[in-house]
Amino acid sequence: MPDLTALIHSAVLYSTPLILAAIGGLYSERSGVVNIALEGLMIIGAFTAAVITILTGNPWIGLAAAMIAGVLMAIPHAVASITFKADQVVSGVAINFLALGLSVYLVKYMYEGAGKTPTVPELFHQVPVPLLSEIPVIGPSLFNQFPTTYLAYLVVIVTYIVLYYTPFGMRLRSVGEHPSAAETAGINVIQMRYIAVMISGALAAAGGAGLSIAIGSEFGQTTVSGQGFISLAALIFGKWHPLGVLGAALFFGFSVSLALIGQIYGWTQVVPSEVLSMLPYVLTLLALAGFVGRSEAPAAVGKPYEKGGR
Amino acid sequence: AGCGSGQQGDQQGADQEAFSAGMVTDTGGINDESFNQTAWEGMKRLKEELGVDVKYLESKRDADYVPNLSRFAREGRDIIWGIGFKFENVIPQVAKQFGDAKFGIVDSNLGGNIPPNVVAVTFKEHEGSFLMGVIAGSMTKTDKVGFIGGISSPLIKKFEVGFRAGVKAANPDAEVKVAYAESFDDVAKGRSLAQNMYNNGVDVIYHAAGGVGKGLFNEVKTREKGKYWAIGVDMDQSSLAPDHTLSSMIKRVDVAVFEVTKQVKENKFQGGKEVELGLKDDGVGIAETTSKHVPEDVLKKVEEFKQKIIKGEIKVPSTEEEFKSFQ
Amino acid sequence: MFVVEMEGITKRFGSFVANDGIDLRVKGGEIHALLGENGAGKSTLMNILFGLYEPDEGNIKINGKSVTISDPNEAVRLGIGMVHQHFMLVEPFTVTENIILGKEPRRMGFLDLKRAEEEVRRLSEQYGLQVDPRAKIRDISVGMQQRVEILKTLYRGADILILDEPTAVLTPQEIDELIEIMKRLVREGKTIIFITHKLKEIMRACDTVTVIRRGKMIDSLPVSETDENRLAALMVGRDVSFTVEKAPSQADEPVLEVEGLVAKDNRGLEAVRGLDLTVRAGEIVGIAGVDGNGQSELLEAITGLRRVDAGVVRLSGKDVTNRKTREILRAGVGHIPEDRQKRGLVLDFSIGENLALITYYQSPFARGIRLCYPEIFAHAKRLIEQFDVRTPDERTAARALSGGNQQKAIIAREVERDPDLLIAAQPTRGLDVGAIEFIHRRLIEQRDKGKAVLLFSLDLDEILKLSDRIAIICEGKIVGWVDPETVTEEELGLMMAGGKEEGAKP
Amino acid sequence: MNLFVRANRQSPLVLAIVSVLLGMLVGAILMVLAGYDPVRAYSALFRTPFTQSFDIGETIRTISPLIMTGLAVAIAFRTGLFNIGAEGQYIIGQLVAVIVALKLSLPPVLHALVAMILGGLAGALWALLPGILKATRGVHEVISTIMMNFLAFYLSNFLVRSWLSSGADSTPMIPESASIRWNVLTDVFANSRIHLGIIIALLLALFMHWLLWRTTVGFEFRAVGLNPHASEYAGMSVRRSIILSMMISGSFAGLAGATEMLGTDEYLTILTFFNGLGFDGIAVALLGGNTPLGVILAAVLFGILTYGGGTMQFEANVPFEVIRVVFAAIILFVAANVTGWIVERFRRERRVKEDA
Ligand SMILES: Nc1ncnc2c1ncn2[C@@H]1O[C@H](COP(=O)(O)OP(=O)(O)OP(=O)(O)O)[C@@H](O)[C@H]1O
Ligand SMILES: Nc1ncnc2c1ncn2[C@@H]1O[C@H](COP(=O)(O)OP(=O)(O)OP(=O)(O)O)[C@@H](O)[C@H]1O
Ligand SMILES: [Mg+2]
Ligand SMILES: [Mg+2]
Repeated sequence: MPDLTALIHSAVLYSTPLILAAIGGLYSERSGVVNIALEGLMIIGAFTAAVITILTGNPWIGLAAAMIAGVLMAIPHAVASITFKADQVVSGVAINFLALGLSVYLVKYMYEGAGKTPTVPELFHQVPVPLLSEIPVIGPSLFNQFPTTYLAYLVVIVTYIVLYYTPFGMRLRSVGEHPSAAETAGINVIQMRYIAVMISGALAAAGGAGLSIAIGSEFGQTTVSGQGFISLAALIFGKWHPLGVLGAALFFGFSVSLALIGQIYGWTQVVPSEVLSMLPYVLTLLALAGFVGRSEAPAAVGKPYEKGGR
Repeated sequence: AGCGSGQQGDQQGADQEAFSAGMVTDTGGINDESFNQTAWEGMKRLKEELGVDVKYLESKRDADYVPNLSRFAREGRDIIWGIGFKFENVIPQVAKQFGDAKFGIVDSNLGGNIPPNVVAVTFKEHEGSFLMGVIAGSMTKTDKVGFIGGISSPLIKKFEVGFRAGVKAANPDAEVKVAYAESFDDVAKGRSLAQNMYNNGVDVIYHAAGGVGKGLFNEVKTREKGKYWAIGVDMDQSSLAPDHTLSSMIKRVDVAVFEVTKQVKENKFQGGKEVELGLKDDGVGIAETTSKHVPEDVLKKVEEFKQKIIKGEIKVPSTEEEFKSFQ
Repeated sequence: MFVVEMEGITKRFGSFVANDGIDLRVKGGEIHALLGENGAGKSTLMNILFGLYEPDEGNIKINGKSVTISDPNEAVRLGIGMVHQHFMLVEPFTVTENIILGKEPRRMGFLDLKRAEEEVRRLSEQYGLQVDPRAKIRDISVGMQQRVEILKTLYRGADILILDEPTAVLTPQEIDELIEIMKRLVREGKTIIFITHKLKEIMRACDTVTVIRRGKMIDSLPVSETDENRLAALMVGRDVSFTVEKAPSQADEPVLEVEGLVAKDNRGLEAVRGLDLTVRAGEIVGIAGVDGNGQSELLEAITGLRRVDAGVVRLSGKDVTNRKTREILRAGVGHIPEDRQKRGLVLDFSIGENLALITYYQSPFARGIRLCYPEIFAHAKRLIEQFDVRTPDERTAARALSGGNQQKAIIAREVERDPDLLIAAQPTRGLDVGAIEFIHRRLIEQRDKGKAVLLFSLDLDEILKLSDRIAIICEGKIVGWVDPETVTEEELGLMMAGGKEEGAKP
Repeated sequence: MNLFVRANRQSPLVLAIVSVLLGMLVGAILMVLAGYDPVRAYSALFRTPFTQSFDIGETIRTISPLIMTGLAVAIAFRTGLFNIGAEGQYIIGQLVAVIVALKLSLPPVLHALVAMILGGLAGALWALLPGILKATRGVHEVISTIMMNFLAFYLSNFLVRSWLSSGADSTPMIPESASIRWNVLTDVFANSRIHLGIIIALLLALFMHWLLWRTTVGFEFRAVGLNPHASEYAGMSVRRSIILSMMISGSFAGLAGATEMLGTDEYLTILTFFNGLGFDGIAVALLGGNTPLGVILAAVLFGILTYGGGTMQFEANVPFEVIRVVFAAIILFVAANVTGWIVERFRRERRVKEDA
């Protein structure tokens, strides 16, 4: 039998980037802006984190730079979909193209034609949280992690509080549900949406950074490889609620690590590894079809806001 | 502007006089810290030592192999390399189309049907891996060692089987945990696998997984020195974790590319044949840095096995079948 | 003393002039009616006053001072509050949350919901509004929602309240209550601008009335100096008759029979609970009831849009329970849905396509699966002519038509199919007298042709005027039948409320 | 300027062209910033796809799957569905095509035909599940198709390894009888890998036009896409439309995979990642305004940029990825109607001047 600590540990490891990106997506979509650009925002985060960490030798600076880059990359999405009222899905798809193209282009430019960065010399390390990490089983698995994971925990908690216990959160939700109502209540819908999309850029990029300077150690074309889309799935699966999103992301992380680690315990003798690899996706489909059913998106998500519109 | 240093000098294109060689990477790209990169080292040496006009093309998708090879062929390059077993299916196709051009492929023997204008270079990775197995088997304190593979294929299987045979030969009690990442570039997976293996009592891990292997080194670096070890592949990877790397299995793709191209230049092209390079030919071998952490007696044992293999006294298995009959 | 003076206000949308040099003067402490047909420009004018639109020309004075109102915040600062025609409430939020949105009481940066709830409760008591601060908007009645809207303005300290068509969705009792509330507000020193089409309400509640027609101000006069006929003429620009000519019904065989019908709403709660209903050929049956008592679910169950959990639906004797919508429509049902833009039309389709939305697959519009567009457009041309749908042509998108003309198109489509049973839900909601007249005539025409008509409406006038029999629906059951000739609005209202004190909770 | 402004107000084509030019300007700026020569790069990019018949052939080959995945995305869009799963349907199409090619022995022509049709059907089936989930359980098609993409990916790898080859990482070449390359084309285009896929792609575009605007089924698709409630009230079966539309969409993507397999690759390898044709299809559909003709034009543009981008890298040393940035910029400009906005600005300024 696999030991539970290891399994949970690796599940959390895998879900960290998903949690960050999906919570990022939550801000954006709660404000009414679809964010299919999570993939691109993660890419730009992973890229910036790797490059800046290589340059400065300090992963914290890398992480901060990634979050700034994420905000910058989110701005075109905001401008196109909020100010210019472009189709938000379309604009998101464009951002995905843009992020991948730009980052690989820059990598090639900076590293003499190479398709990926050199290995990042100074990575984040796993640090045990005093006391908490000594709790049996879950201690070492939840609290002996990368700083990005702790950031993810923090982000979930803060988001939950912000969303439901602060004026800002209430306004954010109102903007995503009924922007005209918010506008007549004196809330600047456009501004709220810009802020939300920018937050989503910063968080998704932080998730991406985790891939290149915490669990991974380089940036290349395939560093993010679809995790942004999985985050989006986690967001929908988690019903746009911070705790739901956390659960969904952990679920994905858990099934990915199950498939991977299963090999070490000889499961692949019985089940081919590809079949194990399919597990998370099959489980998700079953879950969606079976118990989760419809998830209600914020009412105004995907609709450009027209001032005075009906 | 900074672009591939090898490309700078030859922007004029291939003029008719100079001897020219082209190399097409697989989707791993030129700086894969693996065989594409090593092959390019060989090409650069050709340029420096023999003044060969060299150039590479990266492939974005598998569908790019044919146009990339054709492009070099139409340029009239004297030899065109397809680096990696992914070229297995396309090389014969293009070779047929451009009957006058010469091609080389690394890591595949094209199933034995090698066209007359193609040379196929393969390596006896299982022999080198056997020695890694000997080192791992001798160094383990827990009698548990690990192997991390990239995408499972007959090629990577050669590494695995050779390694297991080596472990068995050196330490029959040791158990080998095997896992495949099913990827050559997902560093995170490599790290997860390594972490779990180490947590399960494995203390030496060998990988044949390209970029995935970096995850192994990232993980081992964070662990207690002198207790947890990693073994690298393709080139000397000890720089990735100097205090934790026992050894690396070297695969001299650069030498192969260099030598074969040189032969073509000297009009000694041996088309239609497979060139298989093993321990005997120095096509595979042990990293020099091995002596840093591996004690004298183990090195001696390794050397003994190496000689036996070279002499043919030991036939290292390269498939599961052969492994079963390996004593 | 005027608290609001709007002078020469002009507002264009593209080349369309919605407000054309309008003057409006409102005295402090009065209820000032703003009257006009649909699309006359009333909402536009008020949106300008509330800072949602900027006027192209004209100026505004509040309490005698010239102001520019560039956004709603500015309006609120000037003491202006607005209750919009389309409610501006966030459905999943509570009453309190909706009220405080944008001006939240805080404690250390966090929401102070406790204080907010107390404040809401206090205001609600002060003006006799009786709302539950903790209820979710989606769980309360429309009338309650409206009070929440009023509370929102009061919470922000509004002295000038704009109520844009507040009565369109209310029961008679609720309207009475609203008028009471308005009067109370005025007593407390507020000023109210009240937009409506309903002349009766103006006569009952207002002090002054300003009439707008096609973007221009026509007249402004004290209510005491006018009457309903005069106002109607001012509004439409011609004389209108208020009564519908209607011969006694010649009711015949039952067309629709519903027995013991049970159906659930979207949340899985039983909304129709063992309902019986019969509609005969040649009669109009009106269903009266407070919004949310199972009307929508009933008509969806009849038309196959919602699962019937128990009971039977028969059409001309044939069992159609749980049949597909298409089958039921083909069996002779016409359906004018309650929300024309959401359910009645595909707004981005041409008017021609919309007129064939139900029959496109039948000859002559289709041969096999091949569509025949020339036939579709020819058919549309005929109907546009026949039903006087005002549209540039049959290829124009339905979106570009006015609300009334959109409704006419739907009616054309349904009536033209010559159904045995015509179901009409809120057929005239939000329309002006001209359009209403037209639609009413069509419904009676159907009846006189021997068709069965089932009318759902929240507008009791309409029910009383059109129906041959009235069924009162309450909590998913028909709780009684009345004769429109003898019943009074008050009796009807009481029955609709089902004996409850307030018809608020569903 | 006058002409430009006037033309612009009318034609979406002009809008698209201006957006394309603006997108390329962004690319040029990026090149200049990195010290590359944009003139040389673009001239390489646009010259090569046209000058040699080999390159023309390869360009057409690049274009044909883009048309198909573009149409796949577009037809789903028309029904209000976002088929982000073209990627997976493509994989399944190529998988089934290669299975038929390798495991059945049939006479020429017929073999290819069966392989292609079954590939298309497989794509349809792969889209069926998300369709059913959406129609019956309300599961958002974006998540379910993303999941299906990953499933297709692993399934393909599993079968290639365990059944279609003996543990190797690619299948053998398909037999001649299943190939859809056509000697005439191959000869005309100097041995390039152009194949009959382009004909299929164009036929699919015609089919889509016919289906959407000439049939009752298409009428339903469009109605459901624009207003599912009204469609349901009008007696249409929204579920049927969703499922059918997803299947047709999936079959287009599946055919893209099948034709690429039978014409371009002729063998299937272990996939290391998605090849992105499904995502490119999204971009193509958007740029093409979800109309068949628009999709063709957009695919031609993307195809030229993609294939020419390879040459550009070769001749001017500019990394290929700059082309992705150009794509992105074009999509953004089209979606945000930046051109229209600029034109509006011009007109307003002029009006102000004229007024003054
Ligand atoms: N945002 C807008 N864009 C274009 N036209 C508009 C807009 N808002 C209103 N209009 C048009 O201006 C006219 C006046 O509209 P308004 O809403 O003020 O009418 P109203 O008098 O309130 O009518 P109703 O009784 O139907 O509410 C209408 O013809 C309407 O279509
Ligand atoms: N989105 C739109 N696009 C184009 N034109 C529009 C649009 N909305 C409104 N209009 C124009 O504004 C006019 C009035 O629309 P509105 O819906 O306010 O009707 P209305 O004037 O209230 O008429 P009715 O009494 O029939 O409801 C329409 O005739 C139409 O030409
Ligand atoms: Mg109107
Ligand atoms: Mg109005």
